[in-house]
Amino acid sequence: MATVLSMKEPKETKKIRWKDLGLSSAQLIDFYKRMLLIRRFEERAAQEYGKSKIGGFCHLYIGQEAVGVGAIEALREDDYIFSAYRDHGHALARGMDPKVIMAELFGKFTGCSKGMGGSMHMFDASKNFMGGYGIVGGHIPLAAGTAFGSKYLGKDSVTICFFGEAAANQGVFHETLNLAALWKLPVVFICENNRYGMGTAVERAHAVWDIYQKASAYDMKRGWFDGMDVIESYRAVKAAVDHARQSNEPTLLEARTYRFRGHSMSDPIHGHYRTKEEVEEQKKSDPVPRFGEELLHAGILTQKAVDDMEAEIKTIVNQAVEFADQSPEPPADFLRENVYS
Amino acid sequence: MATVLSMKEPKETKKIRWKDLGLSSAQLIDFYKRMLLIRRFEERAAQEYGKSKIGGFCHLYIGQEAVGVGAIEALREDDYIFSAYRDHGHALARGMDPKVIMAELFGKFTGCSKGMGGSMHMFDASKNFMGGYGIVGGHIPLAAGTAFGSKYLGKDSVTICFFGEAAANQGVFHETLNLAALWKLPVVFICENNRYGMGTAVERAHAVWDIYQKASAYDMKRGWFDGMDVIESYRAVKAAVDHARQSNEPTLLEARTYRFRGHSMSDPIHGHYRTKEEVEEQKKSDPVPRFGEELLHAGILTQKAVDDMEAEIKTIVNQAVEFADQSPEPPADFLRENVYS
Amino acid sequence: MAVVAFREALNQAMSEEMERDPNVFLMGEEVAQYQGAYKVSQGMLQKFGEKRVIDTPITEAGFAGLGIGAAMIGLRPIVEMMTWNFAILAFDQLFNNAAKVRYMSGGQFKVPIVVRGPSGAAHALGSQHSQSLESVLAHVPGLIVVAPSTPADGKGLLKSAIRDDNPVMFMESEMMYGQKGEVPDGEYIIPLGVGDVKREGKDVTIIAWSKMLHVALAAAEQLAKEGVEAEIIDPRTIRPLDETMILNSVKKTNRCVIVEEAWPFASVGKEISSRIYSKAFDFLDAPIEHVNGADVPMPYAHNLEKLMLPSIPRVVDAVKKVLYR
Amino acid sequence: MAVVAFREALNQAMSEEMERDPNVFLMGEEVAQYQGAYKVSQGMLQKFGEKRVIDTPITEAGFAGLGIGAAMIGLRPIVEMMTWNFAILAFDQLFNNAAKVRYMSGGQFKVPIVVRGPSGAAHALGSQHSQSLESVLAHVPGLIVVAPSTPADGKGLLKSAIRDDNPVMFMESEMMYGQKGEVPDGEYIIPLGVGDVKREGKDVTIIAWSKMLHVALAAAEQLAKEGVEAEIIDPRTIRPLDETMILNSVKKTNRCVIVEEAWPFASVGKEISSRIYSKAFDFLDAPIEHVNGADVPMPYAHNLEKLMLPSIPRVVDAVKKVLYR
Ligand SMILES: Cc1ncc(C[n+]2csc(CCOP(=O)(O)OP(=O)(O)O)c2C)c(N)n1
Ligand SMILES: Cc1ncc(C[n+]2csc(CCOP(=O)(O)OP(=O)(O)O)c2C)c(N)n1
Ligand SMILES: [Mg+2]
Ligand SMILES: [Mg+2]
Repeated sequence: MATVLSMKEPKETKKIRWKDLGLSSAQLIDFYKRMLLIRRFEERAAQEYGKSKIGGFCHLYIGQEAVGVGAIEALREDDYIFSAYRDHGHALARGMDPKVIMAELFGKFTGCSKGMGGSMHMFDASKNFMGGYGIVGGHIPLAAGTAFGSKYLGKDSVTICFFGEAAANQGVFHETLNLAALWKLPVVFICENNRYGMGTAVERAHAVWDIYQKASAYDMKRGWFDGMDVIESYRAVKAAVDHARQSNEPTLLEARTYRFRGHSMSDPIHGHYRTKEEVEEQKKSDPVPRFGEELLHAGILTQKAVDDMEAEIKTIVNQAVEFADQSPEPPADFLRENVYS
Repeated sequence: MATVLSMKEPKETKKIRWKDLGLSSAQLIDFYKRMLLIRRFEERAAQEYGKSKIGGFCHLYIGQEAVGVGAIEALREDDYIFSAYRDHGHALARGMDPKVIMAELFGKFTGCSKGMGGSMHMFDASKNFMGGYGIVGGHIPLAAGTAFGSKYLGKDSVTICFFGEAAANQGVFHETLNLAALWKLPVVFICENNRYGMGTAVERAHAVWDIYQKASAYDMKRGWFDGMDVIESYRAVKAAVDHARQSNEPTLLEARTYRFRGHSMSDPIHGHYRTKEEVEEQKKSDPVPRFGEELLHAGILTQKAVDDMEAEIKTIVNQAVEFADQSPEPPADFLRENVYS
Repeated sequence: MAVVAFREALNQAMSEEMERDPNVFLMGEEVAQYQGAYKVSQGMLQKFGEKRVIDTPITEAGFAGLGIGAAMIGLRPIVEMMTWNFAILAFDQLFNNAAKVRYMSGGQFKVPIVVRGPSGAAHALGSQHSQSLESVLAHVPGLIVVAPSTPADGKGLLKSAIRDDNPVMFMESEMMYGQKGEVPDGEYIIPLGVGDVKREGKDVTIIAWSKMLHVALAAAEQLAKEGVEAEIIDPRTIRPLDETMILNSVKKTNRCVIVEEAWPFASVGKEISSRIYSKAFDFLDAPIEHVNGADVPMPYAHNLEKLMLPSIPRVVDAVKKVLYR
Repeated sequence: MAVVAFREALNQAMSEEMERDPNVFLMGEEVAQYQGAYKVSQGMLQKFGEKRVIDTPITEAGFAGLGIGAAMIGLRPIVEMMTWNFAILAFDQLFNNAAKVRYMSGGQFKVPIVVRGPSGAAHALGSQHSQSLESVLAHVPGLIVVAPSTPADGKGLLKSAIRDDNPVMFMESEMMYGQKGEVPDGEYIIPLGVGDVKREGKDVTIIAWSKMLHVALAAAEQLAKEGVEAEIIDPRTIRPLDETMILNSVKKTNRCVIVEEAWPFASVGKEISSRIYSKAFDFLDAPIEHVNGADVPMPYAHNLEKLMLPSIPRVVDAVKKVLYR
């Protein structure tokens, strides 16, 4: 999108590319690599889930990689990130070790939450990765809390908070946006609108179609961007984050994206609520090959480099699985640790 | 206001009076009389509270009479009304017997809720007066529920729901507006913006000043009106109610009003949060004398009629107190009635 | 008698009641087009149409409150919570409106609503998705709480719940939806507040409900091999509690173990044990044993999750303890 | 020792801790400009400024959650709930975030938040404003629950609560804010989880906390006149519970009455009686008696409200019952 504050149509925004963003080739390649890592990691997670190595709910980020990568690349190390249950991609984008993420999925003591959180609850204090949360919308006020904390402590860290479009119906979203706008908190709310909350299409759950317009009720800056385009994601989030850092003002951003898989592993890719054709059509905008091709055409990536990258990532993911497999479960007495009351 | 849907400035709306509304002189007099009844009833309630005849919280409606009377006069008998804890005025406007309202305040078995509800929880099933509620915002979804029910049952009853402007920050307000707009429910949300939620001024709690604009997040019809003017109140609510009846579409209306007393009986009229001067200034727009004078000037009321009315109301209120005083408390075994589990 | 899965028994209950009474309708997340997150409402949209089988946005407080309002004017909503964990968001609506409107209106308005959905742990769902909150709900006067353990009980009790004029909190289990059992043909009703002896025995009373009933039954099988005959009683309705059945059994066996998935502090089990102690004080030959979920949030790791939950060996051990074996 | 009112003792605790630690701040409805709905925070805005004494909009879930997030990065928020009845709106934040973040993050993030406010009935506030919800909160592992009965305990415990790294739910009472008592001068701390014997006696143990402690004390006075010496113990912290103190007293007196304002079903009192029965089974000479709020929503009518609440005569009767008098 053109700027965080305007509300342009997607066609216009498409034309602007990375030139004006001061991104180096190395950074652009890194964007691509991170997206690819997420894609391959998630594909492997699906396989391991099939083998019952991973239990419970497992919500894959496939299709939405450009949102998380673009957004998180716009942050500093001391910024805070909150995610919901679809959090593997955000954790990987933040640079958390794929090993500890896979180990968490496997419920191992070496996992990023020591095996206590699982797929939906990845935490990494050392990276200000404030966690994944399972109650739809429930983490949104926490993000206002770290933003409040930064301001209180006189730091200029910004918080970003990811959530799905369905979460924007929850009451606490509304309460939090009001607080953030009223108190001028440095937080960027990133609504990943993948068009469905489980099996419910946006228009069947929301009285407005433009989710970002919900911020109008709080006089809050707002905008949307093409969430299938990592550059647009970076651009929009960077502008909002910079603005938050400078002025302490929050923004609501809507990332228009799509989930290629089912809602969670137990859910079919298409079914009662969307057609196979729709999913196939959407796959034409797959953010990973789309950006890869763009970099190829621009001469920033070569096919050889891509192949090497695939091989490297394959190794990384293999090693992650191996690590997870070989790691121990938490010891029995850890059951009663970390709850003091 | 000019129409429910436009957002004109107060000055413009002032010029339009009752001529175009098809109100008879008798109706106009009735508007006045009801406002006066509420005023005198509330003044007396304050006195009785002082004598400890009334316990607990007691939130007076003094200053806001024009909102309740105008709004409720716009309804049919089969329409539904929800109120919050500042509910005596709404109950009186609905034509509930002052006797049963006073008896409820006194905690007597003859009260409209059999003495079980008290000041904050007045109910009258026979008048579709669906109750007063004490959790700020908590009753708002119930109003969507009766509206849903009317539609489900194929009836054309409309529901109106009163709440304070502070309630519009609560999450459930947002959830309900979305549901009402999405499902096209015949409900009119009437936010009585008396500028304070307890001791907190609107601008200290709300990121937007125009409360009615919160409906923009749900693409809902909306508007504001001068809540110190019973005709404007009637006009705005009538338009919204008629619209809801015909099209099943909800509206959010903001009534701009003022509370002349403290938040509740235990709260001073002015103090840390507002000045005596401010209150005195606001009293210049007192809706009761203001409308009375207008009717006098228009020759619809005479001074004699007003004096008679005052006398009549005095008797009514006296009788209400007498009735309440002489009524019995609920019998001891009523403690365990009406809770079956 | 047909053998049907638990979800199908619940579906029958809802469908039959909807056929019987046009004022009954079903509302919740994914109940309609998606056919139910756990397929309890499968086929109901097709049968009853959009007017009566309604998908909601993810706004638990909003649609629970909407259901309460609708119930106040005579509709009989069934509100599905995708799980009871999410219903916490609607607790204000349940505690302050559903449970109190009838009382504080002096009896003028009733709230015949059923709020239902799965409760407790499924498998590896972690801390926020694995809670058994029946004691929290049962603490509140005005609410009825039901937690059936078999398809037949599920059907019979859900039908009663839908017909009841009070708000009924109906707690199912993801892990039991596929479980099959015989369900009597035709109209089948079980009154609220009446428990059931699921296994007769003379040596010890084991009290359990919902998923834990099956843990108790399995433990009883094992104990039988060791010559211990456990009587297993299922209150089915948590509130009001069938105290008579409980006391009768304990007076017969003189020993008691209570198995519940919930956390131990101020749990339903403690309510039950406290009542037994006070009303059958002289009949007890040993202190009552409680087998509960561990007093911690649910861990994700498989090994710890297993440790957290009541298990057959833990129940067997508890029985042996009350038998001083 | 100075004699101060309860609200002043709480104010001292907060003010002293705010002076000690710049990361402590107070947030809630009307705490700042209005000086507190019940004047507990009187003067604090003037003393600490707008940055640290913060008025919130009426959005309990929102600001509770905001406090939790702030606590995760090292702040120590005190969140005032105007009353605990309104905190139900924030239960999802308290149950699912405050209580679980530490556990599900494997210990990486702590949530040192205090949520405090008045609980229980005041006078004629009706059904929605008169609830004692400590058993609901104490059911949830991860939360600490405190309910002091005297100004000194209030101060000492609140200071501990603010320093504790766990979320502490601190339950006060509108009716006690004006009550005066001696509070030791200087730094005064009472550890969480340690109860207190408020009156020594040998004939019967009465367990009570918060407002009910005073009902128990008054009943003991009356009983003393009849030659019955009641020992009155106040757990002060509900969770973790000072079981040792409770058991020691009951082992001495062999008789026990538990007085609580809350509804009876699955209450804290039932937790306590169930523990006493199971751990001091052989010491009890009579079944434990419970005196609770009646199992109904709070009625408005004055006469019924009085009937609903535990009273001195009801406690006296219960004591006589356990003494078989
Ligand atoms: C309060 C609550 N209600 C329901 C659920 C069950 N649930 C989990 S994810 C989900 C859909 C959320 O959709 P959205 O916010 O759009 O995020 P997406 O899954 O598309 O990323 C639902 C209904 C939940 N976890 N929490
Ligand atoms: C959920 C909840 N939080 C706090 C309160 C305490 N309280 C009662 S009324 C009130 C102010 C509400 O203001 P507003 O909605 O503007 O209505 P008004 O009193 O001005 O009519 C507050 C804070 C409550 N009753 N419920
Ligand atoms: Mg979505
Ligand atoms: Mg107001």
